[in-house]
Amino acid sequence: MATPATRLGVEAVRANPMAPPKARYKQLLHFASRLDPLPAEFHTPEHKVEGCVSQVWVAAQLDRAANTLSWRADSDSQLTKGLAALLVVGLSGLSPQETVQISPDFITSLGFQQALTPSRNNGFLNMFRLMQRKALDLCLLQGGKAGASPGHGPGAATTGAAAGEEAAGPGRPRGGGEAAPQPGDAAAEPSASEQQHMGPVAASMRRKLQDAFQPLRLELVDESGKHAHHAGVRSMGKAGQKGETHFALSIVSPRFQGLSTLKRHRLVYASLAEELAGSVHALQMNTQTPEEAGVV
Amino acid sequence: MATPATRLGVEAVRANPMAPPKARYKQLLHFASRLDPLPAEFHTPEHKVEGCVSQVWVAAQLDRAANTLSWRADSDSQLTKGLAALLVVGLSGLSPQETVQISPDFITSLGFQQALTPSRNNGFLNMFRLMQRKALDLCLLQGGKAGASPGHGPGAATTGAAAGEEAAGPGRPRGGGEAAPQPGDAAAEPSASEQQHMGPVAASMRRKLQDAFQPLRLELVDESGKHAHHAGVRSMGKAGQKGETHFALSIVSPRFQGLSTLKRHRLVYASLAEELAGSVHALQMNTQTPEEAGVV
Amino acid sequence: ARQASSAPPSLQSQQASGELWRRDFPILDQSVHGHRLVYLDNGATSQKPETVIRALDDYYRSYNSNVHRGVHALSARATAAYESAREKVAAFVGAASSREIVFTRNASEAINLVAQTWGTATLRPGDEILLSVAEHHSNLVPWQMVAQRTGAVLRHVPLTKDTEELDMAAFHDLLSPRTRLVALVHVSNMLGCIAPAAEICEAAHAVGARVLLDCCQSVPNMPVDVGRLGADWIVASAHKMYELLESMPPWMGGGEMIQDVFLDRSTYAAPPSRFEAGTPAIAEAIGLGAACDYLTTLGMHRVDAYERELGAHLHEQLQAVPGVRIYGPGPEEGVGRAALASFNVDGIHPTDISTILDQSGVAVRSGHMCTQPLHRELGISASVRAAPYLYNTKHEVDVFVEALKEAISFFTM
Amino acid sequence: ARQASSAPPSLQSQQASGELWRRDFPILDQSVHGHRLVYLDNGATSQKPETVIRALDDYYRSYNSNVHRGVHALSARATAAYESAREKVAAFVGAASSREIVFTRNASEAINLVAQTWGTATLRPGDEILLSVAEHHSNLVPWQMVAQRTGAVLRHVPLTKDTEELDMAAFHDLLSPRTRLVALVHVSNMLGCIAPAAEICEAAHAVGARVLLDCCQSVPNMPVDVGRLGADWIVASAHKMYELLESMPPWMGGGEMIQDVFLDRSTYAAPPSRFEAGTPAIAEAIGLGAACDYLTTLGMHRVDAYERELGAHLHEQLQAVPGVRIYGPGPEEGVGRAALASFNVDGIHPTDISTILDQSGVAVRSGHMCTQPLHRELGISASVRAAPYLYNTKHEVDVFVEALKEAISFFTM
Repeated sequence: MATPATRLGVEAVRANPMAPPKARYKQLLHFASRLDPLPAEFHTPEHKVEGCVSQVWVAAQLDRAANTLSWRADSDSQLTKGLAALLVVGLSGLSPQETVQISPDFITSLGFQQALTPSRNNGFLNMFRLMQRKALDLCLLQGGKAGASPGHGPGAATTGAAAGEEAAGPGRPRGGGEAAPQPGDAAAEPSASEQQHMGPVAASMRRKLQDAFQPLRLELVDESGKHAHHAGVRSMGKAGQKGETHFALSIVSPRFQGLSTLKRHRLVYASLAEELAGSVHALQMNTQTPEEAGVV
Repeated sequence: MATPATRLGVEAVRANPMAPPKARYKQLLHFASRLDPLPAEFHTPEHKVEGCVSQVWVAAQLDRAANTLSWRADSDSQLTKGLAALLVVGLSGLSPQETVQISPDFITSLGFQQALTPSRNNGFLNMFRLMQRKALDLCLLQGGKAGASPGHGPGAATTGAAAGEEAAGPGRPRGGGEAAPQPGDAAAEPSASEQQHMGPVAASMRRKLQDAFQPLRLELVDESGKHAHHAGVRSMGKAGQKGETHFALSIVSPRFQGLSTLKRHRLVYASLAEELAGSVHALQMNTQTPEEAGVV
Repeated sequence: ARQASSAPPSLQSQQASGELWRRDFPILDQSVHGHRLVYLDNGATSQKPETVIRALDDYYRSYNSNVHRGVHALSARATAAYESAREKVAAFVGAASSREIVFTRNASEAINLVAQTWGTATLRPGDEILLSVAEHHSNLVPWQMVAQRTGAVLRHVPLTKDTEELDMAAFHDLLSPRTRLVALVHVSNMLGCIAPAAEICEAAHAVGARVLLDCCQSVPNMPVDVGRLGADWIVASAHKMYELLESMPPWMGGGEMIQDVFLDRSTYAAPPSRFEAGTPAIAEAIGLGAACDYLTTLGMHRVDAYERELGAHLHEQLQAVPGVRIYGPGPEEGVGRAALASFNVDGIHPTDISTILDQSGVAVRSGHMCTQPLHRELGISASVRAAPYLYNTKHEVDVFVEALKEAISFFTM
Repeated sequence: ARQASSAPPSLQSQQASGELWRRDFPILDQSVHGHRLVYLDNGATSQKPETVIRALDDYYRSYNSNVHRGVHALSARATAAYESAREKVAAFVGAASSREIVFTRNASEAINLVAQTWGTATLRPGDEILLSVAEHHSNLVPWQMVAQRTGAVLRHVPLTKDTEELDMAAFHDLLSPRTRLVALVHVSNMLGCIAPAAEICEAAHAVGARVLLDCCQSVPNMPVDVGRLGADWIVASAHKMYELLESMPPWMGGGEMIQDVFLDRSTYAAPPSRFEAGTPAIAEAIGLGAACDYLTTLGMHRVDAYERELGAHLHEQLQAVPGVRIYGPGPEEGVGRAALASFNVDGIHPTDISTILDQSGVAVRSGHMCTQPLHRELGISASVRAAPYLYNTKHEVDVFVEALKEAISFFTM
């Protein structure tokens, strides 16, 4: 697989790190001008990159036959649009699986960061993160029987992909100005059961779930104590003396919207793949959307 | 009348401003050693000076025949006791009326301030303020028929004054360790009627009432509008175009404890003497102790 | 330009003022991206003169110590300097007493303090809080929180369609006996418009409402006299009125704000200590005192006159650039405007403008300037703001305008 | 004295450390009342090394600007320095991420933040908060306020009668499933005793309680690792753990803490921004970062070892003075003690002692050190505290003890 850095080689070479910043900005304008337009229907919260100094939208289309993603993006800032163009060029043509495995470090290899202020760099990173999250969604859905296609996005036919599936997070509210619930809208109060001290495995799981689902409520209870009679488990290498083996998870996230329970569980399993391959051998799950949990 | 500065002349001369601070401290120890003892019964909240780095108590006794006050004081700090001794020597022998008229500026004339830290200086000033407040109480009670004497203080007989009346605020709880309610214990919420904009006279009245009574609640409503038909009043010099002539006052203060309504009103009138001599020609009053108002 | 009220220097000497004054600001003497720095982001943070920097340095080198509580020499010196700063600030804003001055961390905290003490204790369901669409987030969010908690209702004064100032006719319409608080920005950090403070305070007090004025953009730029404004609280990094403070319950617990602490209860000290929990920002207070000294020496009337001159020049030059749209009233409209100018250029994102201006050494602000609702009101998502201060010159304004023209051609060429 | 765990220098070289280190602190090179300053009031405020003073000065002279929001060069530099300070602080206390660090105005504000957000949202009537009689007012008053509001109940761990440390037997007795929070001082600012943090956290978590540790006197003096302590929040000028921060509602409104603001409602940013309303203390954060650098270069294990050596010397010399009573455990008792020593002298008021010590150039603290309940517990109204820091020397301790003897004869002669 060609790394994004290689793919972006052409651009990166042109983006000579010795060039004065103003010349780099001129390049960004050039990239922006070559970017395929993203129709206005895609200027919706589900495609919007948070935490940018300007407005940025990104959308993916999956070519099922080739298992490759093609990206489009837009911004009301020309310079930001140039940055988005770099990512679009660099990431289009990769499979969802390849996309999620790229380390954000590659952004530094583009050599643009020195010319950017902290806020623009941050926006650049946020664009990349949203693209990865969209790829992850597709990735996980592919993992199982994808079931009924959740329907084509408004622009699905326009890019000519064989079997286009608009990949901006299955089942999220489409179009319109309706704002998706933002993380931080409601803050979950830790429940009594969750107040227990966490072991390192639980802490790691919590962090990953937090990052992947930006949940409005997240309760993760280590129930290994209840299963302490599994003597074999206790001595099992990684689980170690902490014996973090059994967990109960209750999570509320807008990312579950429109997904079946099976798909939701698959998303959770995927995000905790490392722990489930390691010490954790039982995870009881309760997954809800904010509406189902009555928190919006 | 001999000014306190003159009275303290002997001490002030000895407190040579050119002497190094340590020599001044030695003088304070000397003053402290000459101070008449204040019996432990007087070590109560009513005699205690607030805002000192150490504990200080002051008590007054009134010689009715001569109309002079004699003071006693004590402190658990020797240096503070020396400062208290300066005030005791300086203020004993003055009438209550003379005492209340002394400006705090005289403290600077004692030449001790350079040797003192801000906190000690502040404590010094607070001692003086408490002494003036005690003198004011006596002063105001003298002004009217003092009625039944509120009883002799525990140490009244010991100093040999002709008709000793312990002057630490009439009717305040005596002895014991019972703490008097502190200003700031409860904070009064400004009422709707009091929320109106205040004129300069009202502001000045408020400030004086605040200082004199440290009230837990203070509502001062300018009702001059209701009396606007008093055309004569409106044009009366001092009242000016603001026409601040009629006020309604509701005040809750621990300083009213044990006082008849008449005495309370006299205290208020005394503190607002200037305004009542000027533009204000009607003051309706409601005076309560915290217990009566149900706020403790 | 409006003349200063007391012995205004001639325009010539005013023009010289900026050149003279800027020498007191060491930070200005630097290059950015190969160009001499033109700092026009004073609405966000202004620079510190040499005397203020030295006051801070001197504090840490000579008498750094905790205040109020110590009895040793260093502590005495720090306490005296800290409290003398309070006196200086009181004199600077014309407060009746230094006890009216509370040092908070920033203006946001000051407004939160009023909202969470006076607001929570006073407001009842149905009571109205009158704000405007031009408020800084710091003067919106605290009231949203307190409204949610108490059931009070928020009302917002709109802008006039033509001059984009506070619509005073609408203000008077919205004001009613239900209004318990009017909280408005004195000088808008985006529009530059100046609110008629006296008219607002008089009308509000007539219906029994309290007035809080957000003076962050006025206190450093023009003479502000708390007594003449007539507001109940003013907020400008840290200033509020005293009378009301007495009746406000404490907010944060700890440190200097207590009188007596028992294991289960405490009694509280009188203001301003009641509202200054913990070790305060001593060096910063002392620096603020030095800043007041500096401005007082220059004379706020001279500063105001010079800034108006500079602001008029900025407005005039900026308006002449094709495609530029400046928000807020013109310098000759209504009460006039502060020296700052927020604007947009047709078809170019404000952040792109500020990025390219930075390449020419010109520092301006772009974004929503913490006034998202105002930007929504104006139908835009962001803008550019050039905010000169006393140390900027007409020449720098010209440099900025030239750089702006270059930036525009950079994007449109 | 306990040895540092990693490559401890010999006692000789440790002794030299103070002499060497003190050269980095310009303020120490001065005379007070004709005597060379001996600054022993470090429990209140410690002095700043040259590098920290220069970092502040450099900030104001070179890149003073508002953080996060600007796109120009100065703002970028200020933002980078501000956030890098957060990184440095995170590394210094062993936090898992810089997002766990919230900069507050002071430790009082930090505890108030936890009390008024987590406390108000979580505590129910009958829930118990476990404090100790040795807490600083800042760790008492906020909980009193929140208990009053929520109906939670305060409990207090007493001291052992003999060694005057936290009575751990009583701690375990008081802990119950009703306990929702344990908030204790890590190193007492008056007794110098060190709380067994790991034991406390383990026991508290076992009953489902959260733990807040007041580390104001430990973080600057000994290696503190948040992960190893196991507390949910630590407070030390400004440090807390991140996970919980996510679930805490916002506190003060305004500035950087928002995500989107509408006229009637707002959404809030993620921590730490959520809790940093308004323009932060940028220079101070940068200075704190420089301080972390400085201490890291010295090595906290060396600092700790040197301070223990110094503290033992202080305790020994002080104990030998007739009529002196030192509070708290001895250096060899229990977990040991911090370098500070609070004491009283028979028949002389602590403030009188400190006043006369000041005349000899020795700066100590006297009063109740914001621990009135603890003083009541010990049956005293005030005490004197000598708190040496890394730049003090054994010689200075001797100067102090000599000056104390002179002060005693001043009053008793």
